[in-house]
Amino acid sequence: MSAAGKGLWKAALRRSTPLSPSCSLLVFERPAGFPDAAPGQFVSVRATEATAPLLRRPYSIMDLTGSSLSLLVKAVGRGSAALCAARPGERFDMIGPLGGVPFPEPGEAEAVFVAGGTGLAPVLFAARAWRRRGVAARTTLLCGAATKRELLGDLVKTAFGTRWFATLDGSAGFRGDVVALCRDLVSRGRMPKGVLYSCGPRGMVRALEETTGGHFAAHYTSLEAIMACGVGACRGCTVPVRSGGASVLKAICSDGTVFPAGDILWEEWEE
Amino acid sequence: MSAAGKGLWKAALRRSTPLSPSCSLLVFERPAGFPDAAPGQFVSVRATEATAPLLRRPYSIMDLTGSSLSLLVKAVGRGSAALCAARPGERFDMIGPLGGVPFPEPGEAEAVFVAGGTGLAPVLFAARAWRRRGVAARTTLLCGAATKRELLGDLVKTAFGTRWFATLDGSAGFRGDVVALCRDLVSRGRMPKGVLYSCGPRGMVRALEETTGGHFAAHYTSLEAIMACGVGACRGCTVPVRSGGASVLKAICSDGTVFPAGDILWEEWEE
Amino acid sequence: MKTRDAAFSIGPAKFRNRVFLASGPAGYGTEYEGLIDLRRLGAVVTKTITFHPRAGNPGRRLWETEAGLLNSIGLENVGAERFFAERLPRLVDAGARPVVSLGAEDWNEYRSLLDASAAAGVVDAVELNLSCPNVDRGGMSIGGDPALVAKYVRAAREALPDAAIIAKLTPNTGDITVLARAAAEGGAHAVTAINTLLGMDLCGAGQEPVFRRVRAGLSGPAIFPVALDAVWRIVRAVDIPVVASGGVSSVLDARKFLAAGAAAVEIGTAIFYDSALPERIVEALEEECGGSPPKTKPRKGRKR
Amino acid sequence: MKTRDAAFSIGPAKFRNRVFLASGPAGYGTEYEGLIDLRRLGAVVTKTITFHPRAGNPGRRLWETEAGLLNSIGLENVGAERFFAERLPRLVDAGARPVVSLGAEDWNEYRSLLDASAAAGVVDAVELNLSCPNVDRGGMSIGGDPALVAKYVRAAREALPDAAIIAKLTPNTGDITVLARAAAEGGAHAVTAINTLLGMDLCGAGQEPVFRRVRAGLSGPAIFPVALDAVWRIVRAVDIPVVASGGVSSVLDARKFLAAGAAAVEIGTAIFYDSALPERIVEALEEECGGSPPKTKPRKGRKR
Ligand SMILES: Cc1cc2nc3c(=O)[nH]c(=O)nc-3n(C[C@H](O)[C@H](O)[C@H](O)COP(=O)(O)OP(=O)(O)OC[C@H]3O[C@@H](n4cnc5c(N)ncnc54)[C@H](O)[C@@H]3O)c2cc1C
Ligand SMILES: Cc1cc2nc3c(=O)[nH]c(=O)nc-3n(C[C@H](O)[C@H](O)[C@H](O)COP(=O)(O)OP(=O)(O)OC[C@H]3O[C@@H](n4cnc5c(N)ncnc54)[C@H](O)[C@@H]3O)c2cc1C
Ligand SMILES: Cc1cc2nc3c(=O)[nH]c(=O)nc-3n(C[C@H](O)[C@H](O)[C@H](O)COP(=O)(O)O)c2cc1C
Ligand SMILES: Cc1cc2nc3c(=O)[nH]c(=O)nc-3n(C[C@H](O)[C@H](O)[C@H](O)COP(=O)(O)O)c2cc1C
Ligand code: FES
Ligand code: FES
Repeated sequence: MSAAGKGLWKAALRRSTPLSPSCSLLVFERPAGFPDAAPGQFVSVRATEATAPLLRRPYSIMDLTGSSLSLLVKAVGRGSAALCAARPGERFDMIGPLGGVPFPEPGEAEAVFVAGGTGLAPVLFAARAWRRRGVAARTTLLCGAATKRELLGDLVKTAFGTRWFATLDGSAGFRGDVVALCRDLVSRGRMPKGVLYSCGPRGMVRALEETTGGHFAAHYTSLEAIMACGVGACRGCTVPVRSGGASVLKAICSDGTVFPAGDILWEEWEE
Repeated sequence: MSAAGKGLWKAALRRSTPLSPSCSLLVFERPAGFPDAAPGQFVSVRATEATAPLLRRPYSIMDLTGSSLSLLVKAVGRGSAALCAARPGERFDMIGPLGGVPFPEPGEAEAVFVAGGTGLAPVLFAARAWRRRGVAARTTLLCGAATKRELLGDLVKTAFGTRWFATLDGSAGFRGDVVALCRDLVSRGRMPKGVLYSCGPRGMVRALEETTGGHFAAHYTSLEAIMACGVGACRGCTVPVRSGGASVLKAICSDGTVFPAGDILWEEWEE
Repeated sequence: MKTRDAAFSIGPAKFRNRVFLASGPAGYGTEYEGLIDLRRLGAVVTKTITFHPRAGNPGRRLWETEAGLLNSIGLENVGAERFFAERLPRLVDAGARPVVSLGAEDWNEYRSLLDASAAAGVVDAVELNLSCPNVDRGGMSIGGDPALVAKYVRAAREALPDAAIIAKLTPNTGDITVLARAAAEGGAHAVTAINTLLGMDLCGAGQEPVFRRVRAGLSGPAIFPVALDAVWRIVRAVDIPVVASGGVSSVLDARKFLAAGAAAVEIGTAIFYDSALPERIVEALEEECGGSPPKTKPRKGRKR
Repeated sequence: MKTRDAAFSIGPAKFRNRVFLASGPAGYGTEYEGLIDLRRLGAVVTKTITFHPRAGNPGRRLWETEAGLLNSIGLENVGAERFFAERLPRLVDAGARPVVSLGAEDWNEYRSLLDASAAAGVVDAVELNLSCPNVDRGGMSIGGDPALVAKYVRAAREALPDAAIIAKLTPNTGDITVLARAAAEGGAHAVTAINTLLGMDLCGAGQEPVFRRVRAGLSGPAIFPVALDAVWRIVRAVDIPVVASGGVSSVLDARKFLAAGAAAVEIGTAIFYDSALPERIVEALEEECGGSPPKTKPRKGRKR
């Protein structure tokens, strides 16, 4: 799938809902003409008109309906803080939908989603979009956060068949990270063998692939990196992946964001 | 008078009142410990926490009571626009009171004030402060703006004995600028011979001095320039003034803001 | 109020107008389909190509600074063969007017690249990237030496006798006008100023260098005053046109470069956050004076 | 958690801590009474003085750019006589630890200034401003030539044998480590890097240069990556301490300079908008490790 159809938009914020101490759900009016998008695609938003922060900020599409475009934004720095502080009615300049390779559909297999933090956004979009289209009848979500307060439990109430939670401090669900939870479920025989879809911090995805990748029919992950252009031009967001016998640098923004987790050359991929 | 007593403050905005399409009256809580100030002194406000605009923005004190500090801010660029858009409760970092030489009191003479645009701020402070202290029994204000809508008539209703207005388009008062108005009043014998206090654009003050300076016992003007330190350290805000026979560079922020208008070497002073 | 035509020439090459996309941020141009109408622009300077394909630098490649961007891409590119076979035709098909940016690690690679460019038969304007800070050899080491600048330019003139040869200069030098003069003496039809400034940053708990190569290239609004100074002085030092690059982030910035005497303005980093800017500048210039720079003569200073 | 003393030395001079005010923005120091507690700082580097008083440049002197500040003050100063008679004593009375910045247009003026400094009898640390971009002679032209840098440093060592001699270097050169090496060879106890970058701007309807001298010096957050790069490389090129200057606008920036290997950090432009920053940095460093830089050894790159 190509990124054809991407454009430059002004999107008005319809509502902003704090979901946790650091995360907000931002629902924008879907701009007239904004194309349909697939799970794993993203938009890149200009958080302020100022020159610092300078670049747009990329956010996975968490949902796209006929009238709305939803993002899940965690305030980690100036750009995301500005977005989280925005008030309804404010209009943001964004480009999208970006991303050349979305999550492939699971076909007949069960879809297992593993999300760390705001990695929930593309995963939630996949579950919702596929349910709407009648694919992925059976879905399992593993969702992790540092603490119960950070866990976005309310957001995932309806979209998944089975839900497992993990918190680092054990304040809700499994005590540990989402990788340990996954390992635990696999070892206890409670994990279906379907297709794994993941999104989260690099270390999480790598550990997930290395410790439980073999259990699944396939493991697709949506990657993140600091981005400038978002369209494959600047070559700023590359990840080394196996291609044939060789190591090839792919642009996460346009050759991804989704890659088979087994193809990623983690050792070579430094932060 | 020295700038002793200046300090760094956090001042909370109490209310912001738009007075004209571009001007707002900003009333801050007077920070605890903020020293008394004299007309012509100013504060320098950090308009945003961002690095662009980088510098503080200097504003003449328009009034200072036991509990409040008022500024008259015209939105001309990023800094002033941010100040005018601020909401009650927001706290601003400011230094002050700055300025080593305020308007000298008129003694027995009548005080004639000429203000262009936001040059009204120090002039209004002088009229109010002196009235409160029982000096300057007789005051005249000449106040000019581009149009009637820009004229801050409501603000000056009470502080002055006599008031004259000028607008460039003639939509209120005298048609023309405040210098032409002053010349007109002088030529028609309707201008008292007291001490002239002015503040406004450079061209205005210069023309005022050159065309009507001779009429007055003295002419003091509060000057403006782009400033960095505001305390006389960086030497960024100098104005050439006559001192004895020589031309000397004075720092507007610390050797002023008030200078005898007749001492200023306008030819040498480029913008 | 289109008073005269926006079109102009650099050497033998004609351009629709004076607004170019800078080499690098624009990639091979067509990536911006849907965001930038390339047909509206004076030129698209393509990502610097080398004779052999290059993978670019490992590790992090982008980092924001205050009003600036550090990059350490390291000239990742598809190489001359694929560029001329696939990318350039696609760009031309999209209606863009290309300027081909050429780079090399050493003299031999450079000669091969010039030969390949000549063989491609379609190159009528090149920008010689003598100034990339992000590769080990070549780039900066060539670009900082006036004699080498002249030599590289001369070779390009010979290999591509019908093409406009534009030499892109580095600001990481004591006096950039020395390099501009060398380029002019080598026969350049124009110079581009400036490429990125050298800079670096640290990050993380361990305060490690952000980039594996430590140093990277600084672009964006932060460097605009430095670029304007370079353009102003080069315009007053040489008789060939100057293409301005560095920190343009508004129509006003573009106007300043033209007022300083630049023949054209390149937009780089700004397209990342304001992809509509190049077309806004085109429109603003068209409204004014057909995109031609003001007619004031270059002067040495403000008052004489 | 004060683990060890913040105090350190440069040559014969001792400093309370590693946070200095940069020359220029700080004036003669005492102007900041009520805003900055000078007694808390490692040093106040005073506004560069020349032997004769200087009026500085006519016309506009300050101009903001994106995250930066252009200045064309032109070394306005009261001259050596009044400085040593009035300003320096006042600064010492205020409890500050001065470093005296010296500048000159030519060799003769420089010799006179060194003699006056020696005669004053109180100068135990000087910073040689070999790099001011805002004067016609001297400054940059001296500072860009390694041989002159060494010569000027040597003369200062001889004239002020008991004082710490710190040479302040210009970034407007191809390779600043060449200048640093020259300073070290001349006997400098330390170097300061960097002074302002050269830049300019245009303004007004006529797009006239903002400054009469057209070029001015760029400071502020915009130049931080360039300064950090200079400091990083000089630390790895010479064995004498490096005092960092350029764009510090946060505690984190100061930490980065120290992590890069700087012995001390100067705060310049930031005191204009955040006068509490120098003391915040002092406190932050005290809390951590007594203000000493991290103990990591300088390395060439990130990974070896
Ligand atoms: C394709 C894609 C999809 C994303 N989807 C989401 C999402 O749905 N929800 C969400 O909250 N965030 C998402 N992110 C991450 C988000 O873009 C960053 O958190 C944001 O740009 C940070 O901007 P800031 O100005 O707040 O922080 P900054 O001050 O710029 O940075 C804060 C910290 O985050 C790091 N950082 C900044 N940008 C990135 C990045 N793109 N990747 C990794 N680290 C970064 C910085 O190095 C720094 O350590 C996504 C990123 C990508 C590339
Ligand atoms: C002592 C003093 C007292 C002042 N009192 C008032 C006041 O009471 N009310 C008020 O509205 N303004 C006052 N000003 C002017 C005010 O400081 C500027 O309008 C403000 O700094 C502009 O900031 P900005 O970011 O909005 O505009 P910018 O975008 O920085 O500038 C907009 C335009 O104004 C010019 N400019 C910026 N700062 C100054 C300055 N200080 N002097 C002259 N021109 C400048 C710029 O060159 C530019 O052309 C005063 C200035 C000084 C020095
Ligand atoms: C990500 C990136 C990649 C770049 N790649 C190149 C390049 O391949 N060749 C080149 O000549 N310049 C390259 N540059 C420099 C730009 O063309 C431009 O000269 C510089 O960024 C300054 O302009 P700007 O501030 O408008 O970006 C690159 C710049 C960036 C930001
Ligand atoms: C207004 C101003 C005046 C300056 N005057 C001097 C000076 O007299 N001598 C000097 O060595 N540096 C001078 N500098 C340079 C600063 O000391 C400092 O090296 C430079 O500004 C970079 O640091 P910063 O970004 O922290 O300001 C001046 C800088 C500014 C902004
Ligand atoms: S962000 Fe430019 S190639 Fe991906
Ligand atoms: S603003 Fe620094 S001396 Fe006046």
